[in-house]
Amino acid sequence: MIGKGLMDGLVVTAKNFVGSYFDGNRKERLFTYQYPEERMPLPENSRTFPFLVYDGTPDQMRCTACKVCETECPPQCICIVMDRDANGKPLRRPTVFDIDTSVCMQCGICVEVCPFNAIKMDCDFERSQYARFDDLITHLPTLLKSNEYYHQIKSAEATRVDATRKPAKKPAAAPTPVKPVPTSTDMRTEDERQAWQRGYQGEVGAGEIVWPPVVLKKQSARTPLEQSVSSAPAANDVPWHDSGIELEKRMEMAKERPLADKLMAAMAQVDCQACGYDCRGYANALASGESKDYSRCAPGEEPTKNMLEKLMKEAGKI
Amino acid sequence: MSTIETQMLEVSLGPQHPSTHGVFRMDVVLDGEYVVKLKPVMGYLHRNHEQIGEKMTWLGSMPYTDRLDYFCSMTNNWAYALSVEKMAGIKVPERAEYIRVIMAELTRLLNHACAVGFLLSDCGAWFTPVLYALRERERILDFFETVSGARMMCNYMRFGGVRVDLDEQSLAMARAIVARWPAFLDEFEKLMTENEVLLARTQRVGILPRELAINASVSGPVARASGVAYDIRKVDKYGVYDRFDFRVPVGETGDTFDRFMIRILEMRESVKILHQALRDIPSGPCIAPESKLRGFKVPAGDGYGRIESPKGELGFYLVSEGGAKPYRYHVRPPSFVNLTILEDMCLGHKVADAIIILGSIDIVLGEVDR
Amino acid sequence: MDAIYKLIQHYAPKIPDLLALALAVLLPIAIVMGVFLTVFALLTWVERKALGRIQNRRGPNRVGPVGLFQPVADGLKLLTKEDIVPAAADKVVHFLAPVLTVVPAFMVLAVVPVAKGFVPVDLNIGVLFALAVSTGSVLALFMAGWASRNKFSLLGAMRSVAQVVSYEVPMVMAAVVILMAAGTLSSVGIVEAQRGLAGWFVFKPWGLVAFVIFQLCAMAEVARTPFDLPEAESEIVAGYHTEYSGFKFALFQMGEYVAAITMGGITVTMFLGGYLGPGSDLPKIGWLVSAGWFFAKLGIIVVINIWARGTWPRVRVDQLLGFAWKLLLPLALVNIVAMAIWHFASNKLVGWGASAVVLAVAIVALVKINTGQTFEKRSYRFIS
Amino acid sequence: MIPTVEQVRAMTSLLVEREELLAVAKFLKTDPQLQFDFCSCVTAVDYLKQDCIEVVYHLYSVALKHGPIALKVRAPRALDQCRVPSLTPVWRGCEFQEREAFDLYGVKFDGHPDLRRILMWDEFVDHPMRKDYVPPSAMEAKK
Repeated sequence: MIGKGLMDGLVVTAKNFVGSYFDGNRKERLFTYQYPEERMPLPENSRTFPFLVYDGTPDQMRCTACKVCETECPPQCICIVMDRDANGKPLRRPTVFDIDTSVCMQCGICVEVCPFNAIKMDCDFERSQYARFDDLITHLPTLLKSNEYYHQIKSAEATRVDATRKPAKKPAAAPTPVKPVPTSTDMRTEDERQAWQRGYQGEVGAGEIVWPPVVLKKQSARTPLEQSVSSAPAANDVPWHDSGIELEKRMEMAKERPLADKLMAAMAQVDCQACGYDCRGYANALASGESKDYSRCAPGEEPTKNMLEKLMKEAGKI
Repeated sequence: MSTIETQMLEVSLGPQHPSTHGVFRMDVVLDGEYVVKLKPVMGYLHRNHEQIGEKMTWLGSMPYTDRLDYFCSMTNNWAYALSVEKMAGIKVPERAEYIRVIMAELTRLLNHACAVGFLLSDCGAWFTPVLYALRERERILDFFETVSGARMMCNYMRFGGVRVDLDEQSLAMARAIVARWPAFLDEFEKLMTENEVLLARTQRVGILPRELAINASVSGPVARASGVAYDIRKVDKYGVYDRFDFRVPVGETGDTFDRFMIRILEMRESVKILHQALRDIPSGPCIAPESKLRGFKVPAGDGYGRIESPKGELGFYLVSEGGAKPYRYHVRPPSFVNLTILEDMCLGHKVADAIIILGSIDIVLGEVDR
Repeated sequence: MDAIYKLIQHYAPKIPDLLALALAVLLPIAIVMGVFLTVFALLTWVERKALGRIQNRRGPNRVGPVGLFQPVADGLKLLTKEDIVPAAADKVVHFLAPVLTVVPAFMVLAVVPVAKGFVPVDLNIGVLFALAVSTGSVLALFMAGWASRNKFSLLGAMRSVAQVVSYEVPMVMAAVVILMAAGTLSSVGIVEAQRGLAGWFVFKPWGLVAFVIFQLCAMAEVARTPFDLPEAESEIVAGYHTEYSGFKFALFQMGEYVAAITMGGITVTMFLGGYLGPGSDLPKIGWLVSAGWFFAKLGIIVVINIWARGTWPRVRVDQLLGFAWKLLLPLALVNIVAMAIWHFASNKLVGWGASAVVLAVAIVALVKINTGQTFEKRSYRFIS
Repeated sequence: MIPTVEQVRAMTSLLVEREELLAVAKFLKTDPQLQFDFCSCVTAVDYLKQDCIEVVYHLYSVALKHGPIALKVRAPRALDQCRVPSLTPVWRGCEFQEREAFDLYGVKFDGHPDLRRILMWDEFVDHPMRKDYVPPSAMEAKK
């Protein structure tokens, strides 16, 4: 019968029309949320942008600036610079931790790889800003959120994390007064800044796209070499345990030592525990053959890895 | 009798056009309303996905695969994970396989619902079918968000399993979705499948013969509508698909209407698979113990893994040098290959038909252009 | 008009004659324009709201109570928008086209009897005037499509010309039946001819067929779904008004909607008994009740339009034209014959039966001839 | 013509000479025991160290439901010598994928009916997937 299909369709739409006003499961039909007034309940797993967790005061952040997230971040939107004291000794915490919100794709890989449960995904999606470049980079002060906040947004997960965590570490031995945290924007030299902005304009204009998308230079933030060399000698018999010293110098220092010490000298000396040990422990593990994976020193990056590979090969461990 | 001098009209449909499903362009030459030539032009969304993949670690490409076919991030994840697992020889725990099947079939449901919805919208049905489809899709997206944390860019699978386990609550949620789905399909079918206008518009329009479909590497529902009885779930039996009792619908004519109906029938079969998977899901770990996030390496060599994504055969060709990054990372996107025969299907039809034929292929430009 | 003139003379005899005459002319126009512009604004709101509910959305609900001021907001927004004229466009024609779409739409209102004793101009050729003038808009559409220098516009304009011209024919043929029955071309006369119990023409077999044909043609004429090919957004972007923005675009929309309303008004007048209804003849408030009846009936037509728009896909251009020429036109012709049978039948019952049978046979035969091989039943193989 | 056969993880690869590619392809397609009628995936790999570009065809059989086998052919990297016979006449499905390989790797497929760029725009000069490709911005940095 011609026309039956047309009529059937009309019946369906009429049902939906009436149902949207009177039906018992009206709420299921009108599934939209009237956004600013009504908010969708976000499930606990919901993720938007990363934030950093601290216990107690913002000074006691969990992040140790181990740079694991920085290396693993697929779009390279994280920039970390480790904090140092006046002598250039690393303090196992970041002084710069920038996340470029415009580049971040909210994949959550940083959370998965973080060995300290320091970085977590937020649920806050209202991040619109006025300035296109500067406002979209979130800096350390804004990134830091308390553990209570973490409990508030993801209670089950936070409880789980708290259970697995060791008791909160002590705040840095000398509670230095919180100094104004410099941001990477301050540190960028004018050239770098221009190059960085060119990258963006390149997207708009003709064929000038930089790879990787964001070039936030961190070298400029490092303490000049001379200072660190002249700094106070490090504790007991591992004089190279100071990440301010360059790798070659460190290797020089450990030249006469046994393999474990040599290996340790090749590490980044920040005791970040990203590898699962501190620097000493990882070196011992490698030397004893407990671990064969020499690529786990994240802060040391490529030079450390190459050096470790060389040392291991020389020692016939791999 | 004098003849009127006429001119061909060259129209470029797109890249900004309401129904090219993204930034796709069809350079059409029209004789009146008839299409006499049609050249698909793509690349407006090209971002050199493959080169990005070669610069990423093996894991780093996973969130990028979400962005290929942004409707079906779960199946994209699976295809990539499957290829890497094949090369690295990782065994996936059973529970993870079941979870993957659940996710993939839910993805199929939402993709097909939206595909037929948009196809009808291309026919001019003023968004009603699309919005009904979106209404149901919303529930699946809610489920995805509960499980993976994101609605569309799930980034859910890992080499050797899945990232987050399904708890009882989310399983109940999935069961509720699946229980509702047949009612939605009934409503949808009543709304459209017998509609005379739709029949007149789609039947015998854009016929793709079986031989051409095979020769042109067409896959997925488009190929099956043309009578190619080929479903990778059945042929490769990847995952745990050999444990489920389901059928694969195959069409005869290969016209737009068949492509429309095959998708609806496939949804019904997916519901069957989901019922079984949600019933039989075993307990156990959801990720292989040997799988690791950092420092993941794949033995040197090359490998090709493919799955039946909702749009067709989604394959990943990977070449490894044994390092932390793939040496070559190639995606075989189904909608890109399915576009090969667009011109063959459209010639001799009208512009309006060209639009719905394109709609019936069901392309996503994130995948076509990469 | 005369009544107003007399009223003015009665209550304000000091007003000069010429002014009184001018007032008598302008006042009904102002009323009609005012009322129908409000109806137009309301209609856009109703349409968006109803479509929204059909599609499980909420529709406009932000501006004013339940989004009632949405049309105002839209209007303001369109007014303040930049008016973009393509560089290659024919400027004069491009400017004239939107104006010309609105004019005929409003002109038709002149002969629509809105309430008892209220018709702006009671022409004795009212229906003819309405049908003739409403076709004028096609010229504007073609001007718009041609002047824009855009291929989508051109395609849309071509489609709309083909469509309007084709559907004009069965539409007039369907109207002929009503004219035969009423024996007059005056719109008021047609309404008055439908007095009595079940006197509306739609309740007669030939009237029902004519009503369906007329309604379909009216939908095609004003390009409503499923005949909205001239502006099929999924195919040719926006058809003839692709290159229009701002106020000109608003004028197109207005012309379209007002045309839809007036077409509905004519349908109501010709088939649904116009302003007639219980209480429309009451002495004092009769005009109010009758206006209420008119708008209620108009509402039904509008709702049918919206409902169809929310449900059906659109047809293809060849199917559209085929439908008009191969199905509607022959049916309309047969309908005239049926009307003649009815007219000359010895008694009412015989007339009813005979004309109904003739029409039923014609419909079945025409549908059979036209559908032929289409609408196959498909079966699918399953492999497991 | 004996192609190099290599078995890596259950996937058979055939490395053939360029001159023999077409004949091998036709044989694979028509041989009743093989019937590789479905050319699933076509791509190229740039082996910078070996100085060659390898074009890989993955073949399946829809009729017999087996596969895949990879058909590989190598061409020198130099742009003017980087030519491979097109398999589009054999499998229509290669059309767009060969165009893509041409676009991104600069492999010229002899006998391809319509060898134009497909993803990059027509005026683009380089082949961006080659391993030695330098993106414009990096070029600027070098200066």
